[in-house]
Amino acid sequence: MNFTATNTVIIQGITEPLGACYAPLMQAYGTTVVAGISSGNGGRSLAGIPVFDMVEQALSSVGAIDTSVIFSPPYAALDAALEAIAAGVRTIILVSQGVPPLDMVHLIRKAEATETLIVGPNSPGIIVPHQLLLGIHPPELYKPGSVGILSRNGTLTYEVAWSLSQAGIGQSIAVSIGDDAIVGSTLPQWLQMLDEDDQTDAIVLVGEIGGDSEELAAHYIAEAIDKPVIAYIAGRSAPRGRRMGHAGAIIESQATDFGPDIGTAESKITALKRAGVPVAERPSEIPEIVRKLLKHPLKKVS
Amino acid sequence: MNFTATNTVIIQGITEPLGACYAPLMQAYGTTVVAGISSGNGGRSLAGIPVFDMVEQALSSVGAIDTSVIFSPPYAALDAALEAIAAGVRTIILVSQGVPPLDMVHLIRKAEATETLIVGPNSPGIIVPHQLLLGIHPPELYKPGSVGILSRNGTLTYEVAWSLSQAGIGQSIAVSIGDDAIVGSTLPQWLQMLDEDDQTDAIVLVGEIGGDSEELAAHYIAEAIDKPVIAYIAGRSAPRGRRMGHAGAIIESQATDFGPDIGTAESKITALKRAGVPVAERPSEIPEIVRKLLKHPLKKVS
Amino acid sequence: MDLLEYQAKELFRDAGIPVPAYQRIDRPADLKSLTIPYPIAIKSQVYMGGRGRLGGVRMASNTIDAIAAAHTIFNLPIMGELPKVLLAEAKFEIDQELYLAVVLNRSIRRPVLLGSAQGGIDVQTAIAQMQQVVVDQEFSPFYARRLVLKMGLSGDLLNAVTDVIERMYRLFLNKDLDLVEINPLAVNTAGEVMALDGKVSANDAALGRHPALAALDMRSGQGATLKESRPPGAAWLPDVLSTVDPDGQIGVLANGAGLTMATMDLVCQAGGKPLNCLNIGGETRSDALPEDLCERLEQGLELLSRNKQIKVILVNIVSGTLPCSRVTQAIAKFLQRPVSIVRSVNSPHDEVRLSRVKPFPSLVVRLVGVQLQEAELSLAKTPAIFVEDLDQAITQTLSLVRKREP
Amino acid sequence: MDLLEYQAKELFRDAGIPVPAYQRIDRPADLKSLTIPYPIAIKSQVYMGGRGRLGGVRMASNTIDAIAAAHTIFNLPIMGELPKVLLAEAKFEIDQELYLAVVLNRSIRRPVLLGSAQGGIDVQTAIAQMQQVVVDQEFSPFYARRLVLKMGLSGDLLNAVTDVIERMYRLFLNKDLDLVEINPLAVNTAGEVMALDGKVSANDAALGRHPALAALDMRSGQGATLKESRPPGAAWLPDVLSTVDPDGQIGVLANGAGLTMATMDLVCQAGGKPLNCLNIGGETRSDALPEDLCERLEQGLELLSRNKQIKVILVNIVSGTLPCSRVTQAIAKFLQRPVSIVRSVNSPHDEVRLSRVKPFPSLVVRLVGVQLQEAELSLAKTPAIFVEDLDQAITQTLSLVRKREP
Repeated sequence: MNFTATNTVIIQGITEPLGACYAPLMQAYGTTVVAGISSGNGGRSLAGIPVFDMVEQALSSVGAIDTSVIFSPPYAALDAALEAIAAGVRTIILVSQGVPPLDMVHLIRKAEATETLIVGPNSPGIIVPHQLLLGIHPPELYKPGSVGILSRNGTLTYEVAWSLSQAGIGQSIAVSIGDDAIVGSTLPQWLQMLDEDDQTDAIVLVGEIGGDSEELAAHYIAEAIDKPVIAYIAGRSAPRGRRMGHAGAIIESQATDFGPDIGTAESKITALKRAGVPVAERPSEIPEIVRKLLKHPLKKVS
Repeated sequence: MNFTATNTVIIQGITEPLGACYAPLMQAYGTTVVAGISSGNGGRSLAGIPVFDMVEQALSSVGAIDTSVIFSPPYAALDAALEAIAAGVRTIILVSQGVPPLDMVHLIRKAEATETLIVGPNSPGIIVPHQLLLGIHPPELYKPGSVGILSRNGTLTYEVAWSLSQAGIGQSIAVSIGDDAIVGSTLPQWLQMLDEDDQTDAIVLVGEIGGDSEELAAHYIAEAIDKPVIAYIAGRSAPRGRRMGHAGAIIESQATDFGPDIGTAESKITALKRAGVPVAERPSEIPEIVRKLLKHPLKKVS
Repeated sequence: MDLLEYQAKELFRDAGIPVPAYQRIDRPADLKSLTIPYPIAIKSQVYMGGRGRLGGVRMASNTIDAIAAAHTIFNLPIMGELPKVLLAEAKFEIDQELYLAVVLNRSIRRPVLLGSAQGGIDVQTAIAQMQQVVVDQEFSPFYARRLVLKMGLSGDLLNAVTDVIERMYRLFLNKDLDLVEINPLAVNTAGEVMALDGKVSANDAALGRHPALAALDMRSGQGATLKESRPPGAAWLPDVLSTVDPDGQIGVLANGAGLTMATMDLVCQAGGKPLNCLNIGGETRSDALPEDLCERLEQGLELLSRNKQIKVILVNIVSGTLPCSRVTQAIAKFLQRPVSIVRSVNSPHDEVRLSRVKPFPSLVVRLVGVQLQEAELSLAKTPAIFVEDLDQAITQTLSLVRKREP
Repeated sequence: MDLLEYQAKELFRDAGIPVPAYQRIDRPADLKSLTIPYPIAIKSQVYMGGRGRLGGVRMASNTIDAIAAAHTIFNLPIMGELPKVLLAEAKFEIDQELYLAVVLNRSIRRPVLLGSAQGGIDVQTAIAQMQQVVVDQEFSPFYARRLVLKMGLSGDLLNAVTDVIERMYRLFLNKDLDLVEINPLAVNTAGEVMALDGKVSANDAALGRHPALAALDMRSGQGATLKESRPPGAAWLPDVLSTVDPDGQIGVLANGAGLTMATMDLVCQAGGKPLNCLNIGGETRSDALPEDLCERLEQGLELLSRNKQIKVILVNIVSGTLPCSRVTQAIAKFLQRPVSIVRSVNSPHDEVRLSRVKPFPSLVVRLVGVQLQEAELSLAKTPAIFVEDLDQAITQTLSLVRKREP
């Protein structure tokens, strides 16, 4: 992992309301924001950040770009990401929600072919406390340390970070892969990166019901992760109702390859426990478990 | 180059009239035709060649496949080629004419990404005399030897081969890149392959008016080819008339990046002569020039 | 967004997928001017499943029977849903029934093709024989062929079904669908195929770029287009409140789905009964500003406080950039609001007069963010109870509910 | 296949590219029921260029003037071409004129986007400022943006023109076009853009999968669709004979474009004058058999021998698989044919009675392939002259022409 303050970062969609709000905050946090991109607004500047019409113009003006944080409207996000990839950017944070899933399928194929890391969409992005903000995490809730937070959501991630910070446990990084149906990177991908990251001693996995991300993560933890992992799953009390059209029965059980129970909190918690991962009952329990594990790391049996 | 009788070859579109006619001829010439592909005809056989519905079925039945020769109808050719690429085939001969150009653009992008060699469309394919027939060259007109024939056309290629054979000059290989507007491989690509081919001592380039293939080839020969090259260009006496709509002037000169004269016989012959390539006035002159060059190869000055 | 069968068939027909001759029936009298030959099937157009079993499909061989059948079906609710429209459809002789679908698989993040050689009404048999092909690269018809071969078809039928799947996939791609399903794809003895029933679900996030598709929404009038046509940055809320426990007395309001669920879990774990949980939305809308949270918060409080059963509202806001004092200002503003006429969110066309009956629900407010002390101060003048710790907020909420129990 | 302007504009409109309000005018009286407001432009709908310079575009500000202008234009040939249809179009105020095109570049084997900030009637200025962007990977709008920036546009106009190019590209891709051109794309002082004139060329090879597009062929009635609807394997010939030298007395017939050109070159190099050269087609049609060559050969001979100016026909066939004896059988068969009524290839709707006047053209036949001796034998009974060597065949042809000169 190479998420440090030396990363050169551009902000695509910098003139969108969300982009215009967070660009100065990212910069103030120490992130090296070298350019903003907004078609039709080239030549202006925003909070001292020069704005270009296209990524490739920024490239020739500011040199190589490591990362793009995209605040573009959802239907423009795919094009923005492809433009960044064409300009050689290999890490892309998609903050915007509402990107059509088939646009994401297209982008994921392109990302695989070009070895590009995509985070999001519908994601607050990445924060490396006191170093780097790639997205919209509220910096005040984080403090530097050695716990990596990995999640699928936004404000619940902040909640967990805050409870760690209050307990004096700092974070090496926090990343949310995003809360849309199709996202650019997976929990296993990130587990591997955090496992290899020298700054991270333990991983807090913040999951929620729906999909099978946590089940896949549990499987991957059992197979390949050496560092201690602590999990929390939101949605234990959620009503089980599922939309059932006349195709429902077949599609629900077959298309997504879920058994009847996969996607529920029970399924996820069971899978995680089976993988040797302690699962916190409530957010406030997390710091305690982390502290215990960091003092006496469980030796994984493989 | 690895065009030998040990190549395993499939024929896609084997039940099309053209495919059904040439499949047995290819096999009779010694080509290792391991399977034919024709959707809806799986389980049958044609001239002893087992027919499968899909390439991947053949794969599991006959093992790895080096080459596919495609006789599929023009609108099915792209899918056939993509199917072959997905099954790991990395050399594809497209015989059929009439493949829509944008299908070829799609296929070329895919071929570049997968390092697949595409010959054609609208091409008689490749013949290695007395070893291998990948397409529809008439074997009777060829004899083994050390001259490589590289062309864009069909019957004129046979004519040149026949005049060489009659003069006692055999051929190492003959390949036509095809006569459609957009083809899968270029003259420079093949010049390089023939330059590196141990079996080839000299190259006969059979060109014709239209496009800028020969100009590009001439440029490439001057830059990178060490073996002697002899050229012949058909169409010196062709009327110069070009279709001129009201967009004509702009498109003709700009879109294709041609100067006003590029594409004519004069332009091609001038470019070739400037590259040190002797240009035969008529097909019957070719054997004589080849014989001279093979006896006293010109040393290229680079 | 789900489509009704006749809408799906219109898309199928435009995509070149064979469908029987059909006619949309808005009232029984429409059958007098039927242009398709008898016998016909008359089918209830509802979103719910199971209509065949429940009498929502009837055959008719003349106009009199057809009109009678239509009257019956128009008045027959399917799982509580009455049809607004029927479909009259020519009969097709069936030799074999196949199941076909194209659907997005969020786990492998690719579209998949599904097919079963045993389609039709018996879902279990269809599932038992279900085959799947993942479209891992750009689609080409060979993916469809791969599925049809796995289904065990051969010869001319292989090519005919491959062609249908190819068209289903193009439709799926061109219209940003979540699902295209044909069940059954009927095959007659001549080997001709026909899509007898079908289901199409459009992706809600993509509807804004398919206005023609969005206009097909029969459930909510203007429906999804309404949402898209809101001015950028305007506040928005989910259309439907999720009901957790019908006997509950607690309303939970939080920002973000994960946080809302976590808060709800804590209430339940402590023995509380949430009636409604409301997620007022996260912070990743490109056209929204952090300040918009305030408006959504006021709307959410309005919505929850409308239900007299709710005794206590627990507000849990983890604010990103917006100072907590701004959040509490919004709460204070809400608490000073006069009673007003608003549109119900559940049925946006009915006007509901709010009578803010006593006892107005108690408000427990838990916030995370900057300017927390200012926030606490600004709430001091209101009846709302400010708590900093989440677990304590839960305890406080439950004790308030107990206090207010009759 | 080229489209007329009004056909191109229909495609533009469907693709969401802004075009002025327009109406197709089939006869001057149509202008009485005009639905667009005056002033209007009335434009000759011809395939040839230069109509503006030649009076094929006129302005009119009322019905009387419009009808008069239409009468004039209907009777005004543009480079020899009379319009069958006119276009009446609303006026658009022009502040700036841009040139835009999407075209396939056969050299780099990719579509390219072309744009010039100086569009309009002055082609040289447009060319001088022409910018180009190669679409090397799958298209995405950023390619269009790249072009517009190179053209020097900025601000809102950048986005408006990018949007037009994106739509042009989707049209190009969806309809398998060779060319989509807008010239000018007019910009008014409010920054609105409008495609005032446009050109679309459809790719002939792909027309078979775009029946709606193929139906737009105004030049040849059924046109390209006719070719596609021929039964598989049926013989086919190019629709138009290429005329080389209008004073020539030689007809050249060969199989394959390269071989035909090479044969023609040899005739010319030897001082001969070919009137017509006919390529009866190569061997790479998937639906054709080698035997089909015979039928095409007979048709070709029929076609060439119809022209009384041709004294000698030189046949040069390099046969792939088909034995030469089969080729000579076809020639022999042709030579024994009775005079027949055939359709002219150049104007397929006129029936032409062939009177095979003496002297019937001499036939020099040169063949390459197997069974050459049998072939020579079978021709021995006919007036055709068989030659094995190509150079000798040329000599023979020229000496025959000289012999038959008056």
